[in-house]
Amino acid sequence: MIKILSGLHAPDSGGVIEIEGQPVSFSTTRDASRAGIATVYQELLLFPELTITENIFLGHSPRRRWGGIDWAEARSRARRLLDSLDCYALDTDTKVSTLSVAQRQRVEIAKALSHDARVLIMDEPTASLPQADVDQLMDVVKKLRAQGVAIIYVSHRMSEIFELADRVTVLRDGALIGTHAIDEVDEAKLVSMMVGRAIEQLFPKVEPNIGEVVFEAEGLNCGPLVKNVSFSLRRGEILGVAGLIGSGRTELALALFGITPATSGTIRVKGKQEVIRSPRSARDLGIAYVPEDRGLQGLVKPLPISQNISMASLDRMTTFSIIPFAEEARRALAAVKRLGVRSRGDVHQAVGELSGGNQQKVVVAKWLETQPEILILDEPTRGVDVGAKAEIHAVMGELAQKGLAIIMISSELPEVLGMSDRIMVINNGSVVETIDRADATPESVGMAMTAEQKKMDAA
Amino acid sequence: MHKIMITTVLSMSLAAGVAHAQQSSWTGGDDLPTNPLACDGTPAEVAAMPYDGGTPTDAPDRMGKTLTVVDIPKLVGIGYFSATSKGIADAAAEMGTMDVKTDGPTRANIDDQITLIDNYITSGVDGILYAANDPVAIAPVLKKALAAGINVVGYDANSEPDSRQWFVNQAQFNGIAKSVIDNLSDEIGEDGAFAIVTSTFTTPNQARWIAEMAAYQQKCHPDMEWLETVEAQEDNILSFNQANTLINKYGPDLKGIVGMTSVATPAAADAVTQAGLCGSVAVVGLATPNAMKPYVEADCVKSVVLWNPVDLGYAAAYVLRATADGTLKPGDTSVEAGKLGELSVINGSEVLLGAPFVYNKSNINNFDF
Amino acid sequence: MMVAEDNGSFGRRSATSRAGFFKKLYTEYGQEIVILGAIIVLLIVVGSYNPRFLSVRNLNTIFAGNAYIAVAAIGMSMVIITGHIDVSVGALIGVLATISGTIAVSGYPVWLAWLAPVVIGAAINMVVGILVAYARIPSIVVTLGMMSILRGGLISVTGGDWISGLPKSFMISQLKPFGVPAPIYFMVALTLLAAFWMRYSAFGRSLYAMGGNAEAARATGIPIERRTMIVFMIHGAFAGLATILFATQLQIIQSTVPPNLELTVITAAVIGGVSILGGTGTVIGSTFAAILFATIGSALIFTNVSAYWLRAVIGTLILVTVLVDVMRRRNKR
Amino acid sequence: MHIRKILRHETILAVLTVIVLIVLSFQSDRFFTVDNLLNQGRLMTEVGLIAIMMTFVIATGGIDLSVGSIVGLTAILMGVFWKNLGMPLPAAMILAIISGTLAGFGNGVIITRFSVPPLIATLATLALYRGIAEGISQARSVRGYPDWFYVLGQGEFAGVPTQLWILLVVAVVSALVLGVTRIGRTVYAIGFNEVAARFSGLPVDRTKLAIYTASGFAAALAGVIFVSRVSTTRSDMGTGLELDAITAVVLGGTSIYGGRGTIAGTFIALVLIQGLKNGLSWPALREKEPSC
Repeated sequence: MIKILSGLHAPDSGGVIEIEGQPVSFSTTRDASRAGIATVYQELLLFPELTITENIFLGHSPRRRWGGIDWAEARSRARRLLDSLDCYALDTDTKVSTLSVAQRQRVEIAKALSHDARVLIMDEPTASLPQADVDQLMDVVKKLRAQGVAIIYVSHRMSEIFELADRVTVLRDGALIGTHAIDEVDEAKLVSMMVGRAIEQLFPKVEPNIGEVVFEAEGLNCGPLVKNVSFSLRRGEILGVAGLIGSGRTELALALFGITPATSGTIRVKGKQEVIRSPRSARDLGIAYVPEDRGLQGLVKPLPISQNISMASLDRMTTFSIIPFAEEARRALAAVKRLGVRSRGDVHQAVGELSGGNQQKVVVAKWLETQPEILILDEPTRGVDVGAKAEIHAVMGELAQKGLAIIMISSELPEVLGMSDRIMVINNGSVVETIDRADATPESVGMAMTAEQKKMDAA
Repeated sequence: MHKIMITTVLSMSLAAGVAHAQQSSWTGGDDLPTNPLACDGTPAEVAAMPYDGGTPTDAPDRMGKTLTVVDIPKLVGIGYFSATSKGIADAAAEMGTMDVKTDGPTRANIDDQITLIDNYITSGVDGILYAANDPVAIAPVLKKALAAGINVVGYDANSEPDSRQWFVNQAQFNGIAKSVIDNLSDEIGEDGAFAIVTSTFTTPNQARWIAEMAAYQQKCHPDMEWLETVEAQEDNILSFNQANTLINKYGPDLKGIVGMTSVATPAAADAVTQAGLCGSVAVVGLATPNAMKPYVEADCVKSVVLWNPVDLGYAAAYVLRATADGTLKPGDTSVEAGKLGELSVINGSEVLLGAPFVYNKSNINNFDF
Repeated sequence: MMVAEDNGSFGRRSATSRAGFFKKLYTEYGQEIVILGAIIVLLIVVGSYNPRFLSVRNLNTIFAGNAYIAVAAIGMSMVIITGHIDVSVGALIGVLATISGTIAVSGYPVWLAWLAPVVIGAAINMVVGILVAYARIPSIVVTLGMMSILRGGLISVTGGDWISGLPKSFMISQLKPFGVPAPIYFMVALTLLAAFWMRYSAFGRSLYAMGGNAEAARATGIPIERRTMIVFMIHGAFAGLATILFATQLQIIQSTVPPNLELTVITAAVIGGVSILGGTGTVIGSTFAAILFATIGSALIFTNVSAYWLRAVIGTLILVTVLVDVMRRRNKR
Repeated sequence: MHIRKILRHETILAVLTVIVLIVLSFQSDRFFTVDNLLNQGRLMTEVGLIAIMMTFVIATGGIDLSVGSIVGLTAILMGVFWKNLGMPLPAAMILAIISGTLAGFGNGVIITRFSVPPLIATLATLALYRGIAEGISQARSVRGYPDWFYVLGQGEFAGVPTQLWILLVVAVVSALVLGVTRIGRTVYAIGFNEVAARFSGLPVDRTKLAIYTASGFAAALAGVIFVSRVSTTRSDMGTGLELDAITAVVLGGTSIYGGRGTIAGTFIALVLIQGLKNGLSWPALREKEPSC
């Protein structure tokens, strides 16, 4: 839908797009931007090796009289755009590869605005942002709205919708479900429109069944973002890890999983001291990791579901390295049924053709095949629709119930609060606080996440 | 940054180390025994040798019949082998009883050449003419051709004798060597210093000539100084650059450059011309006349040594015809080769084209290849 | 990777200071500086071993000797930056040289003999570009095929005859304005022009975008197909310009494909810092690399390193350059 | 079935190959003879061995340009070990093959340990290995091997050229390894998405290292067979072989971007190329043959 509006894909048949009463049709993104439509995509489409200015003005840079790019003018215009988005500190000559996700998104918006857009489409702009940045983004969006820019804001997050929207349109499986003025609907109604059925709640937290300690880390260090981290994890427990993006949450997971092994500190699994050097040694200790970036790290998209599911446990299935294909398909089928993966047909469909939520379930299935005892979930519901989100949460609860220890890293505060038994807050690579479920409130966790930061900002 | 410097310096010193280890005078010749001719040109006493070539198995009687022949030079697309092919075609047209096709690898590659010959054996030809990229490597496939009853004659570059019937020798290695060194010493004097530009050290003919040249120079012009030999592939700009570098390196000490191929010699001549050193640095070498005409006419190059490749091809075609007809048999001492007249048999199974030919300003315009 | 700089929401970066300027220069042009350093070190080391190495004449030989490779590597760099490759460039230069020479000796004006290789080079590579961009055949496959066609065609058409009797006015490479060989002017001017174009034109910048992230480039509205085709055409035109330098250096033209030329050109581009995966690099580096090769070749003769070891030394140097580059990139992170 | 999807290219190629072979056999009655076909098999062995291992390399999204140079290096080392160092020939053969394998291992180390892109790494070793071969050989060639050695390259076993047996065994084993084993699956996973393969705990570096080593081994084996076939050793052996092998692999349907490809495809492409090389040498000649 978004891709048609922005001209990335042409509509298959019919349909007229009108702008200010004029019917228009775009076959390219260039047509769309000429018509005043600009888009901020869900996956940020920036060029890491180019600078901020270059990214913003790629394709429509200000020119000098002889046709060359007027870098001075481009820089000052980029400066003004960034300033209008409250990014006073960002140097316009910085390479995008060195920016954080939030910063990149600001560049994306600046890029969209540089087209003098009258219609701005924002596709899940907060999917990858921590809460503090979401608030800032809300302010920016409101500011733009006040300037007379029409905004199509695509989001799964209810709070944002209610905070920003004047009208809301619900789409499901490519069909229009309905459009309402915002004051005609409430959250429950929207959710039921979105998933087609009422959902009791998004976070089906079941009573935990917590057992003995299975995992202990003491004084872990790895690079600048894992500093002297110690914690323990019990059987059946869900340990939420909260922290801003770039606070070292993922780095900790990567160290635990052996992608970038810890440089010092000790790890005990079931009381026995172990060294984790590689993902394989982590797996053999019963540790599984569902990574942050599903498309890049989690799945081999062109390969079928069955092969993706068997990927992490392949060597346990084979004899003399030979793959038992029937067994592989059978196990994949069982896993697909268990987790409710909806595919077009059988397990031989390529994973890339599935929706985000179903892809995520395949990644989870892959790791469950390794019979893990400790499951690390990094942003398990990023880019997943509400229905699948609830299902994934249900699966988490079920697994914990069965005695799995789960570490859940999430940027969504409601998710952390809703699912965790304990919440470990990480800030700038160190554990600042561990809060029990009973004591956790959005305020207490949010404070811990940003406490250090505010001190720095003040300085 | 300093790490880079250290690495670079290290590799440089490594290179310098190798350099010192390699200081000993080294010419680029092969390690086969040499046989320099007498300095005054007295023909060497040639002991008669018994025929050491091969014989085709159950060859049909081809007397007077039209022969289907394939000519497989080292590579196609260079002037030299275009000239030999022309000679072969001329002879075939003159005889009227030979269908010849030239087909060779596009680079001087032993494997490609072997594969080609193999294919032609299966496709069924009466005769094969070849110029070998490697004397040993080509032998098995030629033996296979003999076993299939095909007449096999080599020219320009030989193979092991028993893998072919006859080889047309354009000029003996020691003869070429003598001619080159004698011409060079005439131009640069008995105490002149010179350097060599060759294609690659693995090219057999060039390596052989260089070895013979070194031996002859030691024997007959001991005071001349052999500075060094550089490689320049079959690449004219690289040859030009290498020749330039030699000029720059030795400055006025360098009196002569010898080019070993039709690519290197004109490039060396151009380097001398563009350096404005015509007359003070002599260029002598092996090359086809067309490539050398501009330099010979400009008086920058006085002598170019080569046989006549058109004649070489022409003779090879006649030898093949005579072999197929049975008029050239083992033990014969000469063979009739059309307009070239009688050619003599040497070394058991080789037909000698004659003495090397020296092109100069007075005769170079009579040749077009 | 990126997180190191991030301290919460928006990073703070101090304005670029003077010390930062050199640091920035180094991060931006690290590879170019490494190669330039290698050239300078070689010149100093070998020059102290044999002062003639640094004579004006020898420096001219070094800098002019590989000028045609440097010019061809400019176009090759653009192709590689957009994420493609061309292995047919050696054969193309061979063909264009023959065409140019034939025109020159046939009595047409020399400017036509100079123009023809540029235009025909662009035209031939337009075909390659169309097959790569619109038919979506991998460039290595297309150019492997084109290489065979050009090689085969050249041999069957010319039969290997040399072209001689070229008019004196055709020999532009032999000119020496102010004592400096003309190819050096060409090399410097074309390199600067291309570097300038790639830095300051929207088209030039978009090449990096296409090589770095084609999908995103499409979303930005860059007409990828057309630009890919045009990049191949520009590359063909640069091959044509390289041909002019190549064909007018000597009084004769050898109508064959120079051996291994494509490999030398690709190596120059890659060593020059153009990432073979696309998206980064500058043409200044590839020109430096071409000069480095000439410097090494000359240095080997001057230091009496047996030519038998020449290729081993060049291979080692390439490997060292690449490894140093990899280390540098790693440290940067 | 996904198997069908993968095989589609191979099927088209196979049909094309059959058509070409039929057309060629009409061109000359000597084409479709057992002798000729076996002989063609002999000629394609070296490039075949290399292309089969190259299929693995390209399927991981890599490339190995140094194989031709490894052929030359192995040949030279075998000659030097035997002639100059006086080793028994079997020992020299084995040692030379080990050296060639080590050269491939070197490629693997540079690529995995130092994360140098394969194209650049093997471009460098292409020059380096050939350079070492030239440096060691000093342009001297080694000849005069004992007769038993030629069995490998010129002899027959059960009526079929010896080296063709080797090629067939290597092809079948490789097809199985790539098709039904964990190693093959890992290769495809790396080719499609190396990061995900690493995050799935697959032995990415180890597999790549093994593949480049195997590529070196195949080139080394090809080198020894080559020497046996042409009875001499030269440092310029195998020049340009890498392009022939890559052509066969790519024509055989292996994606140059990695992830897709089969040994069957490579093998059919090899047959097609060899058939064309062989067949196309004749028609022109036939035109000049007296008509009957």
